[in-house]
Amino acid sequence: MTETVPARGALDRARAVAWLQEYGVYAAVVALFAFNAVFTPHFLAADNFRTQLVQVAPIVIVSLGMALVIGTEGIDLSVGSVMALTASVVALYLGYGALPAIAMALLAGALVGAAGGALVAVVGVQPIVATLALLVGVRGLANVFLPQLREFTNPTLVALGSEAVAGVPIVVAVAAALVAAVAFLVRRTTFGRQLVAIGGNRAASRLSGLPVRRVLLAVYVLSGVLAAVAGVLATSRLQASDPTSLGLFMELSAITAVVVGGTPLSGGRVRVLGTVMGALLMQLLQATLIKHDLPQSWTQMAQAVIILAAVYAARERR
Amino acid sequence: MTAQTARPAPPATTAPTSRERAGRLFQRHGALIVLCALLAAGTFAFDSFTTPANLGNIATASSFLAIIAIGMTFVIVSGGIDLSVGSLFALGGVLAAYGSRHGTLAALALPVAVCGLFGLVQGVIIARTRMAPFIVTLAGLLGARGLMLSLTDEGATTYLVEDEAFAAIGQGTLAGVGHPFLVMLVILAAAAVLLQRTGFGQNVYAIGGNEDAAALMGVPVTRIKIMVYLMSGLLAGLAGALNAARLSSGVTILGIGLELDVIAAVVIGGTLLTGGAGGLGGTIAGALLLGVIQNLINQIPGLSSSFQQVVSGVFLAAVVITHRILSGVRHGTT
Amino acid sequence: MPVTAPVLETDGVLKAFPGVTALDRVSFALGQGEVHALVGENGAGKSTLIKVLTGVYRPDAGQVRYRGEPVAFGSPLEAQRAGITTIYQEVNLVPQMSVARNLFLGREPRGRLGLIDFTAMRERASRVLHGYGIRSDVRRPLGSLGLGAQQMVALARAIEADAQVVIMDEPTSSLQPREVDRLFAAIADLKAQGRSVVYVSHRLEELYRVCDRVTVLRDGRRVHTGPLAELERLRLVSLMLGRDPDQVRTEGLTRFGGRRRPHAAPVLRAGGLRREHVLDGVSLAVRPGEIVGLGGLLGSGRSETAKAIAGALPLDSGRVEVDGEPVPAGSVDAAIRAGISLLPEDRKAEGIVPGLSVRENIVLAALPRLARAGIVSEADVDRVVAAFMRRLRIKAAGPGQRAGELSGGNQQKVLLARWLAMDPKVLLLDEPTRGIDVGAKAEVQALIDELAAGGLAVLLISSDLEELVEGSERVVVLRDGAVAGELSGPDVTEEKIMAAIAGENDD
Amino acid sequence: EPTAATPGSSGSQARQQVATPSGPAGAGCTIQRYGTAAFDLKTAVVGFSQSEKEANPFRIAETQSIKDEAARLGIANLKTTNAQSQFSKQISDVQQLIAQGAQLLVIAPLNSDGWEPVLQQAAARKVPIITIDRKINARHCSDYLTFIGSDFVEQGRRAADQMIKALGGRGKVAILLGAPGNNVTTERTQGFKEQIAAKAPDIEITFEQTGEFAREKGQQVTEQLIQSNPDIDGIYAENDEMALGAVTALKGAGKKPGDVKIVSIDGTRGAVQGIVDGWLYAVVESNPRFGALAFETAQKFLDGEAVPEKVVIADREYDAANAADSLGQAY
Ligand SMILES: Nc1ncnc2c1ncn2[C@@H]1O[C@H](COP(=O)(O)OP(=O)(O)OP(=O)(O)O)[C@@H](O)[C@H]1O
Ligand SMILES: Nc1ncnc2c1ncn2[C@@H]1O[C@H](COP(=O)(O)OP(=O)(O)OP(=O)(O)O)[C@@H](O)[C@H]1O
Ligand SMILES: [Mg+2]
Ligand SMILES: [Mg+2]
Repeated sequence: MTETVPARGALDRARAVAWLQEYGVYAAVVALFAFNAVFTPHFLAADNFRTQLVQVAPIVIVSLGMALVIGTEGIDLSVGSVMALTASVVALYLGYGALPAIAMALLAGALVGAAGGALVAVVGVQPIVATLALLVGVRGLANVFLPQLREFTNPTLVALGSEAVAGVPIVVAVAAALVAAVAFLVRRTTFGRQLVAIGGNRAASRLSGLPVRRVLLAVYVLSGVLAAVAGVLATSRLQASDPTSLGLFMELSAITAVVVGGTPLSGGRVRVLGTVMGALLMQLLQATLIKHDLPQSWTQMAQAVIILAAVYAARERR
Repeated sequence: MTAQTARPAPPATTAPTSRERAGRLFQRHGALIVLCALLAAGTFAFDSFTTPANLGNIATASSFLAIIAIGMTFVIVSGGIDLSVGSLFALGGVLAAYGSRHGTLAALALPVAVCGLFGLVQGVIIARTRMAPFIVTLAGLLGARGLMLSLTDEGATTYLVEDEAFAAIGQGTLAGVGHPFLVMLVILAAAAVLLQRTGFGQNVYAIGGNEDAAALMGVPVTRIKIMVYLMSGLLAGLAGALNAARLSSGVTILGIGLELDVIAAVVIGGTLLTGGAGGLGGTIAGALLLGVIQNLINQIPGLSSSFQQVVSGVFLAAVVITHRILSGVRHGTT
Repeated sequence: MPVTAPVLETDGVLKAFPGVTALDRVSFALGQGEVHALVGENGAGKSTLIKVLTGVYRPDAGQVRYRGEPVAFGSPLEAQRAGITTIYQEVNLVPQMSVARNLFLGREPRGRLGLIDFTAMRERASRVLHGYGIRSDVRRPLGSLGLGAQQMVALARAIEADAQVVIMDEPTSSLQPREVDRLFAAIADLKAQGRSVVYVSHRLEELYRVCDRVTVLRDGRRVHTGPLAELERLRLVSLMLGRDPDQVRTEGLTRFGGRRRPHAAPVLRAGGLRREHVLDGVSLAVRPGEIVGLGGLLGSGRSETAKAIAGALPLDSGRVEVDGEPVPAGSVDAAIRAGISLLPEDRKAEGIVPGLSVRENIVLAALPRLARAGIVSEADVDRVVAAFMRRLRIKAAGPGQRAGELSGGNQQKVLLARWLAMDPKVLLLDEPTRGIDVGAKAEVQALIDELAAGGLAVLLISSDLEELVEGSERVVVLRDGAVAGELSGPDVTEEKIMAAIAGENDD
Repeated sequence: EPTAATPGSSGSQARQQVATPSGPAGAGCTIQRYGTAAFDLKTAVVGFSQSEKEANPFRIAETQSIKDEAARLGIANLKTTNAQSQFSKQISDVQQLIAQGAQLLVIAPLNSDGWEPVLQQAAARKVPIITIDRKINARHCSDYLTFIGSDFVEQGRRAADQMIKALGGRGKVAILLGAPGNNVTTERTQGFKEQIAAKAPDIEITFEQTGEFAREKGQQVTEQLIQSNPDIDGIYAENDEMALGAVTALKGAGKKPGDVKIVSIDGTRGAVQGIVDGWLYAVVESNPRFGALAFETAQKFLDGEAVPEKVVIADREYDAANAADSLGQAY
């Protein structure tokens, strides 16, 4: 292809745009961080960073699953309810010890994911509706299993939520590990590649012999399990199972994180680190507004603006 | 050559199989069918169900959801989605109550104007920047609720409707039917004509079906999209105002999660979230359906509040699955 | 013929995309009442030029003039209002909407109160479409028509909106000969009424049938403009390819080698493929090293047959065997494992994953083979991709370019690569050279030949009779989803195929 | 009525100008004035509309006490609904109860305003309405019979008194607000602030953020709080859940019991236990056991006695002195 001189201008603009699409979120995080460093008292403190990371960890984990689902041109509204369900399942099985309880919780998450996946992949219901039904039903189920908040003192579980290894809170460590795992899954594995292709062109993927149904099913199961992990961590941090309010509106936070992180809702693309950054950005924003004691209404309006700005920067040009 | 020129189109598409016809029927009238079935079941099971009072309540209560769902139908047919309606519903209510101090007109104009503007802005952003409607209106959801809270000092202030005439719009009845329901019917009629019998409606379907093609066919995509979101915001605000008139106060805790109910109503009504297909009749049936379900669940004695949720979840799933299975033939599973 | 004052012209138009200059200061003039051919290899810039003319893209530099006035259409709508309508390369209509609504979108007949009058709309629609040979119910969703039928609707739509300039980007790529005739009749009418036509096509004989003048683009540059009649065919080709005529002459136009008559047992056997209303007991067999053509009219079910064999279309009954082994029906995966590969007809919807890179697109099907324990070996991928991009001469900024940005022809090559990477036993090609320039077309044909020579069994669906005849040892002709006849050896001629299609030889 | 001064009813005062022309507020309400035809509770259809899911101690205890009392009195026909925290649903619920022929309505309102449609239908059938734990802003004795519950403003004041005691009248205090737009939040905040301003000007309220009445939110907000305001002396949580969340946060930050004085409202067992453990300083009770009082009042009304506009229930207070032995009574 010929590259003539007058084309330069266009190309440079294109590069700038590409850069913004790629690193806009990172820039925003840095900017907000800088702002706080200057204007927020006691911000530059190890404890503070720990707090922010610990609080963002569950959101990050849920967002990972959400990112995968969105990559397949789907969406999973059930994640918040899954967290609630795991909370009550943990409480129910804690009698057998922490590990069995956690195992059961993850299983529960997997099952809900499988249900959603089956609705989407096998029956062919649109993801948003399928998972909407789960959003409503599963939270109800969580409350049926455990009518009200229940505290626990199981040392293992409490430790999981409050201890740290080598200065890194376990919660954060787990999140980091999962980020790495998912990043690897998306970049290097057949599954990851197929997932993205299916999101990019379902029909073509089918005709190319990709196991569309299996991949979709697996993706929703993964999302369910990740939500369950988040649910367990949040529960262990709270030192109580609270199926009523745990994970309320989590689906929205997760979707926000994913999209702000530069993953298009139209599917065909998954940005893992971007998603993490997206979650971090929203967390920092929340923290900033709380630390400066601004009212709820401000928080929401500010979030609205940030979301728009971030997505605008990262949007697909044509 | 005439031999083939006269060749009729392959039967595949002209003579639909009985299964296809069933599918098409369910696609169009599924919600209505289920609705009738439930009404019958309700009448049969509970004697306190098919009383004029009870049905009247359901109708009136569902009107607000229905009005919003009408706007949402336009949005979804155009291939978009509007998550901001719940917040706009609440905002509209507050503004109406506030405006009612300055008379009926203000009470109606203020919410419609502000929420309309809100929808307009969202529409402009979506249409001009091609950002995903889901995310833009998600921001709208937050923004509108934030605005509503800041107007009511974090929800502490509840403005009361001062204007009798305005309150009457929401509370009065005509021949035993609540005004809101009548208003809804009027809006429905107008919207149906707009969607089915005007160029605007055709364009909405075209954009939802294939946006790029529509653009190349000369459809003013940007303008149509903006108008669609404008309508949605406008109707959400109007519904909020009506509701405020009915409650004669601008309640600040309304509309949380309402957008999901509205979407459910539209989808149950047979409109595909993928856009380009669907209609208003189903939407209304869907809205009423949700009302009836809630009412029936209440009729069942001794059903714990948590179980009620499970039931509604299962029910929603059941409806969409039947839908999908029966109408699957049409937008092929293959 | 003398050229009157240009109706529509571009002056030094420049359009660059990331990595490629699609139009490099192109000047182009369309005369009043002329039919102007626009030709060039895939990626030459034809579609881009058209999109600049009709306001889809804004030129980075240069000027567009309409009736002598500088114009900058902001959108196709504005262009249409000004009297320029376009038929774009890929069918661009709304599949979910009815045929009639598609035909009249934007200019629906109005009744009382300015509301749309659907009865009138249907009547006019079926009247108009009859003229273009579409007999099917105009209330049916457009998507239920075959590609060709859809293309005819698009044509009708553009021509009926009585415009000054009608631009056609490869309008015949999915048309049957009979429909092509209708199209040319329509073009003649336009010309008679003094309207102008820009005509893009890779089918040279068509150009010579309808066009007055020709403009040749190569790599985004204009290399020639002039009367077509005076330009001998080989010269035109050499202009497009940028090679000298003798070279082209020696190499010939279609690249199919001489006939082979392999006698090995058929590798592919399909028997009694049946699906309500679409396929009615199609049976065929292909030997290794054999190219079997599949002929038929629009909607005769050729694509369906191919899809059925590839497991992409659920069947009511019928069996498919490879090397005598039955292939589990209705499973693409099983078919692929059995060694069957299908190059789908609709490149845009069923082939390319536009968002992914050329690289990812090529290895999409082969991924499992290029992975160990589910982990992809990038090295192997790179190797395969590099190999095929070289072998098929895929024109792209690099393996990393988004496949959606490639020109039609290059996308087709990418898809071919995807399937060759699976080294299949049976290759089903549905319109493999549709929308591909002479150069690429010859390459693809040569490739098919080479593959067959290499012992691959090929089933070739093509609306280009010349291609069918030159390419295939045997031709199976379908009519209304059933086999209407089979021709082999000397019987494989355009006339006999037409006869079989027309059903003139069955009594 | 004290609550008339709340921001919540800045409108409702205006409303009284249009709505209540005359009639002393406190005057009792008799069945004659209400115009209800007497009936027998045991055989009557009684409707109970709960506002939130029975998923927290307060709601569970509340619904339970209503059901138990009804059972004890042999009220055969008690119909209950739950609005799942959706106000529109609660309106529909109550309307449905009326349609089902409820002769007495016991309502735990999700919100104090916006009851017009219900009130109209109830009034038309002269169905007496008893609202519990939250009041309805409406006309006594024509719209509703009586309100039984706590005075949230008063609760706020008493919490303030405890905080003043805890801090010796000076220090920095943070407020964990309830869910925004909720009367309870509004009134508990207002009472607390009023009292602090009046009694202890040296106490500075440096921080107020919503914890949405939920433990997790309470924890998260507190974690942010102790980061940015390490010098905080006291935390006023508008319900126990948030207080307990705050405790978890303080533990996590390595604080010792009593480092930060926490005062909260509700009196759930967990909170009282918190006092025993030394993490909470005091808890003002908000008693959910309305059953007995509600039906008692209803019976009085049916027997022709005058029923006052509001029956404010006596809420107790838990602190270090009584926590241990009253643990049993906490719900
Ligand atoms: N939207 C786009 N983004 C980036 N590159 C593009 C885009 N559209 C076209 N191109 C590139 O510009 C060049 C010209 O493309 P164009 O579609 O005009 O070729 P063409 O002559 O129409 O080819 P064909 O005959 O295959 O249709 C090609 O190299 C193509 O890859
Ligand atoms: N002219 C038409 N009228 C109505 N339906 C048609 C027409 N052409 C195609 N179809 C639909 O498409 C189906 C098969 O078309 P298809 O395109 O597969 O046939 P084909 O032989 O592959 O023709 P081509 O591949 O050239 O489009 C038919 O069963 C029919 O449903
Ligand atoms: Mg082209
Ligand atoms: Mg075909």
